Amino acid sequence: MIPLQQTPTLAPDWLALTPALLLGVFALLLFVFDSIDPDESNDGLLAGLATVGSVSAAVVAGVFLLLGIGAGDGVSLYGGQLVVDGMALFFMLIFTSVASLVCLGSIDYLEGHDDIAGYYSLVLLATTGMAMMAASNSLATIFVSLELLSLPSYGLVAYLKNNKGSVEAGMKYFLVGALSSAVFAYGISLIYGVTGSLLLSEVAGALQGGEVLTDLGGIFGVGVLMVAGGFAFKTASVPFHFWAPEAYEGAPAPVSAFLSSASKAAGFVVAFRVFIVAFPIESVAGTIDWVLLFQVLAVVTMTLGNFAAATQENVKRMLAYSSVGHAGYVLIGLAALTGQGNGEIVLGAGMIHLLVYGFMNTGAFLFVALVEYWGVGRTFEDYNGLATKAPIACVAMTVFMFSLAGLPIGGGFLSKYYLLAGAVGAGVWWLALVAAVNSALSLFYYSRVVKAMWIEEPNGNLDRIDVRGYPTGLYAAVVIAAIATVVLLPAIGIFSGVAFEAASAVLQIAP
Amino acid sequence: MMIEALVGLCLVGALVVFFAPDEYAGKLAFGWSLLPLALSALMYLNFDGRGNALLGGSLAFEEQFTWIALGPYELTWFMGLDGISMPLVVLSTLLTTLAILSAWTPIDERRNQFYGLVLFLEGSLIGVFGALDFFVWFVFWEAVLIPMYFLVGIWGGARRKYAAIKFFVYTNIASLVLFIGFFGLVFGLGDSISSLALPEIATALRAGELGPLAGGLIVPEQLRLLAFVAMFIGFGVKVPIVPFHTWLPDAHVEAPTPISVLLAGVLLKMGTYALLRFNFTMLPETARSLAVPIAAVAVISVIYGALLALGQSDLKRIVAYSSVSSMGYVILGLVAYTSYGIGGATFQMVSHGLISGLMFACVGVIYNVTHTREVGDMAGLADEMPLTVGALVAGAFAYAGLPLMAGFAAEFFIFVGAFQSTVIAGNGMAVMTALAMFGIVIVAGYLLWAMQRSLFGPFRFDGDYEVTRAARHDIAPLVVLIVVIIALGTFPNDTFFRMITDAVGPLVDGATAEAALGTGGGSP
Amino acid sequence: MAAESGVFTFAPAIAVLPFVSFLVALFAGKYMPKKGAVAGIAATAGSLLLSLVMLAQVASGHAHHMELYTWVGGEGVPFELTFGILLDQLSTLMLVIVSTIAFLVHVFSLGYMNDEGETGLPRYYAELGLFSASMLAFVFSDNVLMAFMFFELVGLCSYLLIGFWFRRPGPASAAKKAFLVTRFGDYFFLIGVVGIFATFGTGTFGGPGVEESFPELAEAAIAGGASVNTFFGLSPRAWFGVLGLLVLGGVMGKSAQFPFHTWLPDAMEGPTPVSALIHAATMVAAGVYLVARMYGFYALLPTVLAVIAFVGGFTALFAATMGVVKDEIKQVLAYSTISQYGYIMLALGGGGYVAGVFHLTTHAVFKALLFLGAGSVIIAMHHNENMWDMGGLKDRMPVTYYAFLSGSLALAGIVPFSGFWSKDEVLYETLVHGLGGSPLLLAAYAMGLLAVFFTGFYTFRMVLLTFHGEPRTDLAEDPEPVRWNVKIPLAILGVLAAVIGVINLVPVHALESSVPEFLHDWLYHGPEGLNGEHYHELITSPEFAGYSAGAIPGLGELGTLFASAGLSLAVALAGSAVALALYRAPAPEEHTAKLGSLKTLLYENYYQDEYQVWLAQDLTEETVAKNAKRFDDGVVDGFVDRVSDVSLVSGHFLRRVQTGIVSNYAALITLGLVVLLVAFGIVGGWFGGVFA
Amino acid sequence: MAVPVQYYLVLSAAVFCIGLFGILTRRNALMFLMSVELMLNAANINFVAFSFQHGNLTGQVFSLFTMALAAAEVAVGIGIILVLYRNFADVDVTKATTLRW
Repeated sequence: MIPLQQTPTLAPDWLALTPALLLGVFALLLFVFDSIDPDESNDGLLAGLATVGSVSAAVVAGVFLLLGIGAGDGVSLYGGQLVVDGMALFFMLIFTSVASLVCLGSIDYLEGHDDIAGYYSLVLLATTGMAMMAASNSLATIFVSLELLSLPSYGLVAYLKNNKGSVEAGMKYFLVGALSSAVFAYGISLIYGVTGSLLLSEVAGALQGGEVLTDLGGIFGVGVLMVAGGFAFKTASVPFHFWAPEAYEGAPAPVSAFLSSASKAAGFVVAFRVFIVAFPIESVAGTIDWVLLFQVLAVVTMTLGNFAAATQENVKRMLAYSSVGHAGYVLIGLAALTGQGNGEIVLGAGMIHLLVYGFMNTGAFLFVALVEYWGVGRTFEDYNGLATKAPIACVAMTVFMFSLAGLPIGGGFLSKYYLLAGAVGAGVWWLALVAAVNSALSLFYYSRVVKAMWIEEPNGNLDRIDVRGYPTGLYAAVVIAAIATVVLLPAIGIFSGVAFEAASAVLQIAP
Repeated sequence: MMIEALVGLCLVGALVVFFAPDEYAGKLAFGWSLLPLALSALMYLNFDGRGNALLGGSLAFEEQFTWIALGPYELTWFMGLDGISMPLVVLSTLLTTLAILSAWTPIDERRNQFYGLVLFLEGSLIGVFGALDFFVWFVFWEAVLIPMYFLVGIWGGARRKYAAIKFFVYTNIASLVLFIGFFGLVFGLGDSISSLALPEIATALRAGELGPLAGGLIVPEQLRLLAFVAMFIGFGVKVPIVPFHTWLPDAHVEAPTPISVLLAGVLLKMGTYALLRFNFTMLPETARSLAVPIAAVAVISVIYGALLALGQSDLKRIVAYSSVSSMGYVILGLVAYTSYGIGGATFQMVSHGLISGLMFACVGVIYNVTHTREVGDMAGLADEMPLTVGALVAGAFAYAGLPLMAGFAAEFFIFVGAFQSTVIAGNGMAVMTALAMFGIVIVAGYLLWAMQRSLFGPFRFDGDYEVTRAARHDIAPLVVLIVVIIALGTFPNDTFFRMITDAVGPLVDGATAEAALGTGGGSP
Repeated sequence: MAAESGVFTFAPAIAVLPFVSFLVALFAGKYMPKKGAVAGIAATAGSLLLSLVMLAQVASGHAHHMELYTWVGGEGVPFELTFGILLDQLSTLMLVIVSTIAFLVHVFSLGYMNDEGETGLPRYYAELGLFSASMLAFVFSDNVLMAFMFFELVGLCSYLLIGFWFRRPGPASAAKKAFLVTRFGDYFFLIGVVGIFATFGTGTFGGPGVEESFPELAEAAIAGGASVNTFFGLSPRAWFGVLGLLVLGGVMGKSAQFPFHTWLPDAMEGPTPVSALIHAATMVAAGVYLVARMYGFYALLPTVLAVIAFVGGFTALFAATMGVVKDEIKQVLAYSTISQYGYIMLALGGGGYVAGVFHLTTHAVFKALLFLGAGSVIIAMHHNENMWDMGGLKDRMPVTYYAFLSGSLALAGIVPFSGFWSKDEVLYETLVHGLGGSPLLLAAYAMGLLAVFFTGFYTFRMVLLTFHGEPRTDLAEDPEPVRWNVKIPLAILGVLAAVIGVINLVPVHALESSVPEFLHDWLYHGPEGLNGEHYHELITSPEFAGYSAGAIPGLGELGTLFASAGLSLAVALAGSAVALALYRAPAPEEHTAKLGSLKTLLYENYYQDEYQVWLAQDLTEETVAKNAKRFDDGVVDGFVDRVSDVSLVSGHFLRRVQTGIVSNYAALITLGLVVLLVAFGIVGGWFGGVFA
Repeated sequence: MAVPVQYYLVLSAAVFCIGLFGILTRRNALMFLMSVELMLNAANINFVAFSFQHGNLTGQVFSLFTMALAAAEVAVGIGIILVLYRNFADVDVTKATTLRW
């Protein structure tokens, strides 16, 4: 997609934030509705409202993106606290589309639970937080919006109040999250101490020449590491990943989808922005070589995630670990910014992977939600012969699995191979090789699901499907996600162009 | 749009068949597969390509337009055929049709899914041979794995799950490795290329545009070597070359016969085809400098594979290992860099495809009846199923390189081409060739051995099935294959070899003129 | 040449006709009377006629060469590979021989197969037709590649026909053995062919209108007149020697020369007409024919010639000794066949081109005759081949007896039967060239001469045991009568065997020069570069083979000639006499016991099969292959499986990090952070100036 | 100025470490929560001190954000601890280990 020549401007700048604003407004609307009419008769309405909200936000974000609003340096708001550029809109699109799918899928999943409105408003608020994160251009706004994402997420994970797993997951997520945010805040304070500002651009400016680093290098380094820790928590990267398997497994499946896809992406967008804009590698390399840092994190993360996933018995937990593994892949986007090769390929590849991942991973978790809805069971054995009962959903799941594994049936193929190519281009062969080994291993465990569904014989636990029937909302969500995943293979060009534009803009590389 | 139409036909057919009612699926799939077959035949008759697709030849049925902008590089939808790929496309369509026919008897459950996947496989295969842009090619290359996984995993034999996952992961690793190797080259080329179109890359590489990678971290020489080795291993797994061959016997033995036919007939050729297109076309100097190890690998594959075949007692395993052996000849021919060598290698791809297909089909027909493939479990089948046995004997002798059959033609070309090659100083290639040629003795050995034990002698069958004659639609593919094999062996030039050598020419002329002139020799 | 090339345009039909009969028999055989025999007879008759026409054409001085079609060509390849027909004195002669015997064998088969009510006759006649086609095509091949191809095809037919009775284990195994042993020889042959093309860029034998043929190129290269690319830095002569020996591998395989002779006796498992056609007269002759065909090449290479001669002489003797003790009539004939081809090799190696071809011709006739005779006996004996169960058949089947006797006399080399003339010339040529200064040839000659004795012995032992004395079984008392279709071929061949010698009465010519040496003149007037005269020059020119004709001291050429003739005749008579003495009795008993341990050695054929079976089976298959399999499953494949096991196990351990206790997580997070801090602190050198 | 900024830094670091220690040693969810508060306050100390040193108000404003946020966090946290108690009849964070490996 080639952006228009002269970027169209919006009458008041703040309109550029429309997606985020829409989300917030709809969240509040939900509260209003709920307080006006607190009985559970109108679940559908609430769900619909939430879906409409997220979808509309998605549409707006997409339109802005394709119109090329904020192409280049982007629309800067509130003294540069927020900036709406290509990258921001691109990620808003990811968040909102994931949120839409989740809302759609949750309709059936939450049958018979109370306080539906709370659920959806939390989802929308979290999405708002993500949108703000995507646009944040200052450590302050980043911190606030990050917490705006975190706090609802805690609630969402623990949403099933009477389900031990859900509560335990919420507890762990919360505690680890609290710890991480404390670390994050402390790190910010140190960076502020060294540079005297929270605006990313000013931070970078203060680091120029690097005389501050000569005597305060240590403090700054510690700060950077702690900030990185905060992001590692959001992206579920080692060593801050420990919450992820539990939270994804224990949480309601749609929430797992939401967190593992959108929340992860949110963590990455700020990581990209902060490290590239605020800590330009050429000026901080001497003090803290964060490229090396992310290389280490990438290797450890993807290896741990994939190897641990390989031997799981529980599909949902397998997906949880694999999500950790994918965090490792995307970290290549930062780990390969060695200055050699062209950074916009790796960075853009990371963004594209997150986009595709948003659909395929969400779809996969929603399929798990579907199975949980049926109450068939959670282990691979329980999935045996599922294709005989639910072929369409199983085709979709097969698409998700193979696309996650990097086979050319969905966009995951291209994005993963973009990442590998980028790593090679940056001269980190070994990183690409590690990724390759992991990817092959992931093919093994993803295909276990496919094998169970298509190859194995049913073992008599499938008749429950007939009991509960085929839920429309979940099916719709799963199928849409599958179609999107497949379409993103040939149609990736629409977004890849934008992504590379945005990446190069962030990297200050003239496109 | 011919190639697109071909691929499209297959994929649409796949969908149609996939959702067709189970009982008609077989006939429908067969009927549908006749369309791509006819189309490819039409293309073959109207083939007007000249020269090598990657080296500035004029393509047949060319089609190119931008697909994706990958940062600095353009991914284009780029399809076209030259004398090397055209025969392989025909091979794919023909073998698929015959495989579908031979699947009627053995496949008795979930037929619509089976035939749908087969047609999907056909489409991907044609895509592999037709694509001339790296990413398009790679998409099809990987797409082939998906149907194979199901076809082996669902309809396979006892250890099908193990075989399927082994094939799946093994070849996937290979793909990743070759991808990394190839992109090392791409980034090494830097700005000298603007797209991932293979011709552009090949031209740039041969023009010596390759620069250092990652700011001098890896100098061009190392880069060439690394990339070559990575791609060689990556493709070698598919071929397969020793020691990366162990997925093959399992996959072959467990796969249902029609799939074995396609696996041996076409899928292995993907590896050698890619080797020819990438390693030996793009990095000729490196290939020459590595001629000794490569030729050694070829010889080892030939002899070791043949010995392994000799050691087996399962008919399918025998044929499977003999494929390893035959593919070794292809490698030998490729590294020779003479028109007879590379041309013969390409011709061998086609002929081995047909012959191994025939062999597997025959074994399959026998298996349908006896439900065993163990040589020891049967004897004297010739009396009970004369036609099948006749076809098997014909196939065996074709395998053993009987003149006027395709196998002999291909192998003789390879031998002549390799023998006169000068890529190894002091006529080393002549020695390698002589060694590899001993394969023709061993192959005759194990095939005749197996036939004598299982087909001849007094009739004996340990098994509680009634041995009956095979159905017509089981025999038909065998007959067709035999006819084609003899036609290719008797008129190699008029069928494929002329177009092959025409496409191979640019590869060798620049390479060793004097070898191509048949005067390449050691002594001054 | 355009004028009479009209006739030559029919030349391909010589091979095409039998091929058509092959197709007819294969697809329509079971609907036809005689199950396709008729088609075969008609086709071979046609071939015979055409061959005779071609012979006449060539006789009228028009050797002919024609390109059939280009197998591989075009600008894409450095050199073309073509199919063509070369009709010269040698090939037309051979064509006539082959088609004649093929025709007769087809007729004979009517009696041997049809009347015996065999099943699978269409297959039989199809394979017979295919064989005739391939053999004839091999004979008129104009280049070594085409020759190789049909060489292989006749091998296939031999495999199929030996295994015709595939239901019995014997034939199936024998067929496999025959193919494998010859294949082993063909392996070298193929390398030779490849080498010839790589060296000369052409494989044509020459002939009218052929601008360059490899024998000529080789000649020129050794003479220094042309440059071809030799390999491994060898001199042209040495490298050509290597090529010659490689091709010789195929020759020795097909012509059952030591050590590749082991397949032929087993091949007797096939139907007797097949043995007559393939394993006596024609296919086995293909090997030596090839040597004659490219004699212009071999004549350049004295060492190779010496090897040929020595192998031939040794094989002649070696096989003859084994024939002495055999009990089955066909076994005796098999070993005699091996032995006789040894003679032909001896002749060619000894520089006796004409002699070799001569013996090839006569042997084809009388050996075919003997096999057919044996076949007729076997019919009579209801497929009992043991001579000790026969006896006294003389009076009960006179036609067979007299025909067989004529053949036997020829085989034993008794004047004036054909075998005498040819064998005598063979020995004579070898002798004179040996005396010319080649002790190796003399040794070969000695062995050949000694073999004559054994030949005479086993021949008459066979005759006596089969036809003379008292019938030793009821079957022999009252044998099954044979019909015309058996007798006629026997009669024809019987006469031929007696008189065919006239085509080259060398000694007589020496006395009375008005008596012509037809064959000699015939072969000497071949086309440029393909005639005996040229070969003789090469043989004798010191630049090439460098043979020179010597004579027994004090006897002179003529004396030597007659001395040699007399000697061989005397030896043959001696051998025959011993046989008569031992087995003339009405009820002869086995004298083999007298041989003591030697007997077992001979019965076991010097344990030749044993070590070859050991090589093929015990060593290659049982040991090497099985161990390769073990290695592949255990090590190569095992490694792959280990890798996956290891990764899964390590996965199991990594899982355990996730203990489920959140405090541990906090601890691990802290630990990780601290580790990173310390590591990067050291890298970044923070601890230097933090609180400066 | 009276007190050099390094001292504040040391103080905050100490407070941070105390909080961290608490997290690592205490099993009671509430204590866990308080320790987190300590760590956040350590950050606040820094912000205020640095803002004083740099002479701009950014840090002080940020510290307000942090406090508000801490409060919100506690609110959510208490809620979660509540349901934790309901389900596991305990606020010991190490007791809930149904999800692991």
